[in-house]
Amino acid sequence: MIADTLTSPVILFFVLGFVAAALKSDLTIPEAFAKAMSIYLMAAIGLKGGVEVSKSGITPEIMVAAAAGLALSFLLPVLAFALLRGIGKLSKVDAGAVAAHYGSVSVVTFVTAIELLTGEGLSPAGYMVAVLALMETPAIITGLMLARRGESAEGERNTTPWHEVLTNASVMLLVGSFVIGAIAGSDGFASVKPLFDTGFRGVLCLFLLDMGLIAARRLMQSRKMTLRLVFLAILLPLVNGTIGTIVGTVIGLDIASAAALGILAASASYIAVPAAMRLALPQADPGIYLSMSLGVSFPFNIIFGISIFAALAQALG
Amino acid sequence: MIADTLTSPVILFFVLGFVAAALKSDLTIPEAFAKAMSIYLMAAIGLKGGVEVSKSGITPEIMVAAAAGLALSFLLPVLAFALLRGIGKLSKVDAGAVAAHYGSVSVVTFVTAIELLTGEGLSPAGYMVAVLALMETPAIITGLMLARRGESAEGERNTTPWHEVLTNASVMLLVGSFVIGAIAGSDGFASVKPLFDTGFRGVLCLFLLDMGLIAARRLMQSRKMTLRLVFLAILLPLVNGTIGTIVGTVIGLDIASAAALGILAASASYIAVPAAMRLALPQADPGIYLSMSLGVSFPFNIIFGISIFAALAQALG
Amino acid sequence: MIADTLTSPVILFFVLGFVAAALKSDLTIPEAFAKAMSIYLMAAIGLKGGVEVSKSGITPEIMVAAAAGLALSFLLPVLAFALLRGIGKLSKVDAGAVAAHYGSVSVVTFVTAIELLTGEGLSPAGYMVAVLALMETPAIITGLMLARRGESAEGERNTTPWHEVLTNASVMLLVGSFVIGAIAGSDGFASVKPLFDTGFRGVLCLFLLDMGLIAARRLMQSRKMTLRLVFLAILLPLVNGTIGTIVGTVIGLDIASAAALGILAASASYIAVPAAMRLALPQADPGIYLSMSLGVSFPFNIIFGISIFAALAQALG
Amino acid sequence: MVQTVPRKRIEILVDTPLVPRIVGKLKAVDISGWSLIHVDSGGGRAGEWQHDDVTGASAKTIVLAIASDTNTARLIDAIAPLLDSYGMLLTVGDVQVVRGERF
Amino acid sequence: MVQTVPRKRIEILVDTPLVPRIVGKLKAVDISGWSLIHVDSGGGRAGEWQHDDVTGASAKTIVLAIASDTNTARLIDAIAPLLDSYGMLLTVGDVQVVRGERF
Amino acid sequence: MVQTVPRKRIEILVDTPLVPRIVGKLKAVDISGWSLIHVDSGGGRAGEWQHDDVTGASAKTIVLAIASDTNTARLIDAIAPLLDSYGMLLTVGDVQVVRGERF
Ligand SMILES: Nc1ncnc2c1ncn2[C@@H]1O[C@H](COP(=O)(O)O)[C@@H](O)[C@H]1O
Ligand SMILES: Nc1ncnc2c1ncn2[C@@H]1O[C@H](COP(=O)(O)O)[C@@H](O)[C@H]1O
Ligand SMILES: Nc1ncnc2c1ncn2[C@@H]1O[C@H](COP(=O)(O)O)[C@@H](O)[C@H]1O
Ligand code: NA
Ligand code: NA
Ligand code: NA
Repeated sequence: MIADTLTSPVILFFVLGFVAAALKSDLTIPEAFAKAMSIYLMAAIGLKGGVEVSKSGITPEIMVAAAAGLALSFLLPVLAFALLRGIGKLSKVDAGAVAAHYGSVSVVTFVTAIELLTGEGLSPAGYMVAVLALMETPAIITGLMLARRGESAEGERNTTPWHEVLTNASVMLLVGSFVIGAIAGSDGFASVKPLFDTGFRGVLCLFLLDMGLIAARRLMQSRKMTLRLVFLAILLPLVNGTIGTIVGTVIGLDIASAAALGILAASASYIAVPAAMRLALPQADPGIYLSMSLGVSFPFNIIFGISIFAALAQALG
Repeated sequence: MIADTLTSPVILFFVLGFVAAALKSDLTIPEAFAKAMSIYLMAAIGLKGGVEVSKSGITPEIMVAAAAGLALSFLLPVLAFALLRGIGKLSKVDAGAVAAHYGSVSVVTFVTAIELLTGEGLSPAGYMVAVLALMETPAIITGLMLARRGESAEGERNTTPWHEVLTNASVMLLVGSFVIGAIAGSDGFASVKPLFDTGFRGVLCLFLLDMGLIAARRLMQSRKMTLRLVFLAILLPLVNGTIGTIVGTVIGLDIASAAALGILAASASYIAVPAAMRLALPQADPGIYLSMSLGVSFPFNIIFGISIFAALAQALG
Repeated sequence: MIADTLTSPVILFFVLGFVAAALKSDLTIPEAFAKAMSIYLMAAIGLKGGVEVSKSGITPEIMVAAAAGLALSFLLPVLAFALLRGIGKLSKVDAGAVAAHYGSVSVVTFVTAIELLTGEGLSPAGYMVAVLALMETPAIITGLMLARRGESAEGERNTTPWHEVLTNASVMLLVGSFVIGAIAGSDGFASVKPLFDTGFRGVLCLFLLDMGLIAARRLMQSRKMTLRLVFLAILLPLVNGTIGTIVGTVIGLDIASAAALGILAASASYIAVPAAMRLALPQADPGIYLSMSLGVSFPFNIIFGISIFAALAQALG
Repeated sequence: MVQTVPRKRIEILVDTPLVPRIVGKLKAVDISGWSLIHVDSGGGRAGEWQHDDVTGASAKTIVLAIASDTNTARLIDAIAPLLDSYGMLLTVGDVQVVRGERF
Repeated sequence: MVQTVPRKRIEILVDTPLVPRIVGKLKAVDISGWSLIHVDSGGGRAGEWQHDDVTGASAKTIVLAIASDTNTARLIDAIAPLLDSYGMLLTVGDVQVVRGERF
Repeated sequence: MVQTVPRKRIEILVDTPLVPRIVGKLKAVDISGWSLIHVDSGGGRAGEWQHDDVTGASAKTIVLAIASDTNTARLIDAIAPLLDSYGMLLTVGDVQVVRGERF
């Protein structure tokens, strides 16, 4: 699959962005356009997932996958925290913040995986979109608990921003369009399919062009990355993704969905979690968690991770 | 029809936006993206209307519909003004400003109505786009006259911003693309149809998502809405829409076009008229007219009004 | 062809924009939307060109066309410089800056030409996209040399911004998506074709609407345009375009590609070159070069130039 | 050291639709230039607003102008009557301008 | 000439996600209004940032508020403890405000 | 009350393509940080411009920097020779900075 991946326009546009930024080109994607594309992508996968679930109904399999996703998001940060403290030499606060990112998920990594897997004839189940939405937030709670363990409540105590976390934009949009897809069903979806289905892969190309630019700029502008942290930003996706793929296989998901769960586990948040950390742990250094998740793990997952966990799921399944 | 309406993705996305804003989610649509979508929607309906008229030519029916639209836009503010003074207890200036909004029209309400009506097999005539454009401005003149009646010209007299009103963006764009559609005809339109026709409904979904967010935020942030004003913001669409539908039926429009005229009459401007009022009546309170038209009447028309006037047109027709 | 051109939606939208700005309408296209469209257009033509070349392979014909494009871009500024000094009465610095614009190319003029020519059954070869990319920068070097000839290096010497010029956004994007198209080939392109092919012409309409607005505003707000300069801004495209078309015919290009080379030669840059001039020749007056290329030559080429060089290529071919 | 001259830095926060009127006033009192600064959102006694709420009518912009004392005084006199109905906010600060003779 | 009053012009450069917290502090000390100015990018000891890098978490915004001396002093006291962990930059300048009684 | 220190608030309005050059000058004189403020449009003797006119070459940006008196003087000396050809506008005002020792 890796050969197919590397000649897919989706991935090639990501590489183009990365190279352009590395050459210090002035190519940039306007912020509003990038946000528009990400809103489009989330609405589209939400709708498609909902439409599929409207056909199957809510099955026990869905409940099990949801529970597995929640459990992974809650627990993966614990292992990550240990590695970040031990190998990464990070402070408790920074390690907790980073761990939260790796327990949570990246929507774009998931969307890219769906496209690439589907291109290989491996379509993950529609309900995986719901699992994606469920996995966004639990890791934040675990990460904050780890960061604050043993901390005495002195000064202005920063409380967990429950409200911001639970109503964050991507959760609202994913869950909302999932529900809309489920209500509208195939018939209702038909009328909006030309926009949300036909154009999807092309938009993903342009969005990954931007992500390539951003990932490379983040890497180059960062002053906080040590070799240890780069190593961890590759190790953590490998470890988490392997755990996720195994869990997916064990609970009986089909091969494609098990691979998707692996990729969700491997992926690291770079929108919802950083925003929450800025509010709840302002003393944690954004230079560390953003550089790791956006600058290293995101490119790694897009280019290698997806193929790796697809292969693993096939080997196990 | 109301049941179909409420399970249409178009309306469900509006509801999603409304709910997200009510929950104080940080979901927002970038301004540039929203403007891009509204430019797209106006160009698309203008083109489609023009192409249809290129087939039929300019018929007496079109002239009658245009005259009816002009008359409604000129006269509806008079009734609205009386109600706003009497029931709403508004000052003359505020009542005039609000009346202008209700005499004018909302492009998005019209576009949504076209989509929903067409989904029910009720396609309004293509020339209704021209009627829409004609109805945008006359109400501004009436509203300003009502607001200024008996006012002595003291201090810096704010003159009617004729130029701004006549060349406002949506009039230019609607009329311009209508003319382009009429010149290009079906053949010329064919080459741009994939963009302007196929994607239309999907874009409308995302645009209404934004409108839901905006309407709810407007309602929540407003400090000017009294119960009386909320009541009027529902009464005025009902009254104006009923008048519009009756007029449409009486002058002999087909059922779908009569319903569309009703919806135009019921809808209230929230772009062109507020901008004109800010210039011509700066002392009128934007908190009132924007909250009424955008916060209450817009959602009411989208969710209920369209179905109501469709039913009325069918009952009368 | 000129009659077809003038009733094509693509051109009519340009005219609409021009008229709206001339009437001082407040119609504007958000900057982010315009940039998004230009990124889309460049990615789309790059991809399509690359896919075509992936079929033909790199032929001697391509090498010859590339060499001709490079030579034109290097040499056309010399003639332009003479005319700008002689007829235009410009200072050496201003004449050099303007000459660089006319030696370089305008991507949008090229894209519009491709659409209009293809509509007439005259499809230029796919590799012309590569020629376009090659022609962007050499003119900058010639222009700077002309502007600085005999200049003593006093004060803060402004060096040629090599890096900015070679990695400028449009070169990166055109070359990058050309390469992606060549790697992905027809099969890889199929999956992204709905976005990059089907919607192309419609997007071009909206983009030219914006270009019409911008060209007219530039003309109206400029305080630097003399009649001589307006005259030159029409003469230079005619001269350069004629040279380009003849060269294309002489080196054996098919009629459509010879016309395309003529249009490339006729077109003037208004993005890459102005940015480079601002850096390398800050004392040159942007009011002159932008008003000439964007305010006069661009509209002239879109409305007349394309048809003229198509007719010339047919007459010669 | 390079010579600087004292000038006024005028900031006018105003409804975006009214900006052309303010620019007209600036020109009328011979202030030679202005720049419009993008304001994303804000709040005050009349509630909150965001730039991105489709209806441009509630957006606000900052008109920034550097001017001499005399022109500043003339501008204030010209604009003051409009302050209430237009809901403007007008502040004037002191700055040093390099090569500022042209303002 | 029109009457002006002296006020403080407070500028707080802060991470965009933290803006609601700062606005909360402004309200808490009775400052009646604020405006958010759009910052495109910047750089400092922690490296550079751009507004357009998908993750809103690294964007910054300027909170602008005009306030009386008293309220300004109260705000500074309220915000100072946060300055380090929030990575803020707080400046206060003097301005004259026309019809400024309401601030 | 919290301690404040006096600093200079430098505002440089400059063509967007030239911003990297200005930032280079800031770094050269040891000014530790800067922020770029978004300017939508403007007008002056050379006519008017809008940010949204495809050719980035006519857009302008404000470079904002807080600096000590010494660094400010060095910056002015470094930038002054460019003012004319670059069409820049450079203003310097006084502000109080909270926890400003690092500037
Ligand atoms: N003290 C202030 N400082 C900065 N901006 C203000 C201030 N007061 C009001 N504003 C701005 O002016 C707008 C209108 O204020 P108001 O008329 O009080 O609602 C607000 O939404 C803010 O954008
Ligand atoms: N007095 C001023 N105050 C604020 N901005 C100015 C002033 N003069 C010029 N500008 C800005 O600088 C740009 C170029 O000015 P000019 O060189 O006079 O055309 C204008 O378009 C404005 O954006
Ligand atoms: N001296 C300064 N003047 C203006 N903005 C600054 C200054 N120092 C820092 N900033 C802004 O604050 C951000 C964070 O600064 P720092 O914590 O030094 O990395 C920078 O990216 C700039 O946007
Ligand atoms: Na994860
Ligand atoms: Na109406
Ligand atoms: Na050329």
